[in-house]
Amino acid sequence: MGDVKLAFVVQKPQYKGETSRLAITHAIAYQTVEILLEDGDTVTPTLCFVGEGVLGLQKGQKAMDLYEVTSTETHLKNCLLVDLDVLVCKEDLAKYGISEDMMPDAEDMGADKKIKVAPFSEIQKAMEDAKHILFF
Amino acid sequence: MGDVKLAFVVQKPQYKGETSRLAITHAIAYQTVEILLEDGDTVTPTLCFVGEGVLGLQKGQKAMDLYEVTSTETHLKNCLLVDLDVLVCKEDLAKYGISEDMMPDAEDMGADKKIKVAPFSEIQKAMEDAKHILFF
Amino acid sequence: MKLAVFVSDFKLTYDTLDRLKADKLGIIFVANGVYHATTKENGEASSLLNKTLNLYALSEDIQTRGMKDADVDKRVRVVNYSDVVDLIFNEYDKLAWI
Amino acid sequence: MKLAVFVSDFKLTYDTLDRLKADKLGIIFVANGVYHATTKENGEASSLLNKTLNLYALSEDIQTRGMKDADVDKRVRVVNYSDVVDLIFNEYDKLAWI
Amino acid sequence: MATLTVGCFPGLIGNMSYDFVVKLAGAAVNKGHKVNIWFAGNAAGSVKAHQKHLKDYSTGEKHLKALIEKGVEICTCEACTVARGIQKPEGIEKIQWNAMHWYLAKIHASDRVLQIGGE
Amino acid sequence: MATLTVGCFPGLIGNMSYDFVVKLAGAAVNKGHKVNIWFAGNAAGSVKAHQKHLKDYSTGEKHLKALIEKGVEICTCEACTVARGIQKPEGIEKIQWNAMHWYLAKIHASDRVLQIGGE
Repeated sequence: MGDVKLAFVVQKPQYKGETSRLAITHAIAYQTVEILLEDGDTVTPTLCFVGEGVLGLQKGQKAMDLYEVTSTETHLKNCLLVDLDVLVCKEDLAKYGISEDMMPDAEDMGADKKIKVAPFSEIQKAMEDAKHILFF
Repeated sequence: MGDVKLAFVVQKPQYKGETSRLAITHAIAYQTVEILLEDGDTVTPTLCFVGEGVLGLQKGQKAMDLYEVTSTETHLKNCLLVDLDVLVCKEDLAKYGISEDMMPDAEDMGADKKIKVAPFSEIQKAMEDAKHILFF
Repeated sequence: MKLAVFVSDFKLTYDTLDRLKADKLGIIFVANGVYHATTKENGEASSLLNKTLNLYALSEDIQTRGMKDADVDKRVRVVNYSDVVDLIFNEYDKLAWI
Repeated sequence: MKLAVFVSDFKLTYDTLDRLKADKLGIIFVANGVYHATTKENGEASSLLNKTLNLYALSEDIQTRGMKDADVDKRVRVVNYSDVVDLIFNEYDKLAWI
Repeated sequence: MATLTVGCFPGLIGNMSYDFVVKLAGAAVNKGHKVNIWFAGNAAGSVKAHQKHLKDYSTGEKHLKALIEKGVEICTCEACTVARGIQKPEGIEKIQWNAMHWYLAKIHASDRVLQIGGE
Repeated sequence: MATLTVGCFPGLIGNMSYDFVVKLAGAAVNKGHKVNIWFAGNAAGSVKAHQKHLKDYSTGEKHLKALIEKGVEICTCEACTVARGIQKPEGIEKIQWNAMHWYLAKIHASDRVLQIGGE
């Protein structure tokens, strides 16, 4: 079957329910799925944030200090480290006044990959290109 | 301390989360609380439904037949049987086109008490008269 | 793509569905989503009923809430779980639950 | 009555707060409710900030989300858990969480 | 005959989404399809054995057992489950425990995927 | 010194409302107040002992034990808990199990009540 492309679309905000956080950790799991697949088979998620899903992506999160729980920021950095494509909806960031430089990167951990601010049309395209769509 | 009046205000719809259903069962528990209180002490909840909370109050619910779970209708009837005051917001019923005769009574079980359709102002009054307000 | 979207709530805080495009879009109302098919708000039917001609509502979830198939807007086809399985496999190729 | 309302979400599907009246109304933004105090939508601050002069936002929940106390609208007082306890017992007599 | 994989995150009780998953899986299996179910989030709490079926509450156990008998594969997110204090010996028999990649692997071989986010 | 009773319905993990309850109770007790906590709904699942504290997940157990040491009374809705397959011997020690009227009785003797509905 070769590669199967997936679009993970996160529309619920972080720190409300578990869903939007689990979207990220499930996407990261693509890295270890090969142990359960035939040789040559892969799964490639594209992680997209839209609507209220773009909230909770800002850097400087003190979740571990204050609540002893891994921050979304840390999870996002891990995504970049394992080379996942992360798209954040440009229109929705503008709507909430969140600029690109307010979001984290993982340069300090050696990741080249960066969060990509993308128009909704590009997220729509990711959904069209994917075999399956998963809404979180 | 004598009687303590409570306003239970249900704003979440039935059959979505557990909260709006637990509001009803917690209100019914007023009937047995005396075993934990001093003689002469009582708790009197008024159960109020507002906003989306007025959804899911219609009669003829097949929850037990179809999903093997007690319907909200049955819980409401139990409220009337134990003589609880149940207020349903008139404006919100009108908003959703739900008429008074679409709601259950418990006449067949021998209850005189009926659901009372009340303007929001009466629900506001119940909150003012209560010592504590509980939102569900 | 042929996309079936399951709508499981009445009041939505998402506008994703407004922006989604599909060659064939289906909306399947389930759980409290069935109120979109049965209930008007201030006399107006849900705007979701204008999104597509392919509208479905789950009979079991309508009846659970004390409503009848006859209460459903004429534009919406009442289906049961078995029908939903056929829709999933025969009519659409991607699914979303919002 | 002196009523303190805890607002724990950003997008609300309830209009209860719009209709509630109190002699003294306080709004305490907690959890994702803090976005009402920090975030504008299309350039507009949350309408809840016009409901009362007694507005509070929980510092721990602002910082958890990567924002700073300085990001908070000037009308809102930043408080911590200890302050919330004092508000509950000293400033208000009834509480609601929506 | 085709394969449907369902990701179910909502809790067992109150939210009727869990009941939907159980019913949908049953209907699909009865039509000869293959079904996989992945539990994470609050749904992971539902693999605890010995659920008492009180009428006021939805129950999972008896339905999950029946689905497994019909060939449905069910797996719970191990991390989500142990974080809730539930260990594998306390779980319902024949439900699998694995990491999140189990779900992705099942998706790889599926014709349809329905991801149901939680509360 | 006054008494606060908190009704907590949301689940342990994900929804930060549960964490709020734990922190608020701690802050109130540290100021010399009496606190009672009632768990129902998904929160009832959080009285299971032996929760593994993975960093990705909130945990209740150690915080609840610390609160109990400080005199906080915590009680879980027995029906909500057994419906989730958790029996009393599996629960965290010193957490009480009772019917919903426990909550109403505590409310009767309270100066303030904060009811936090669930998901």
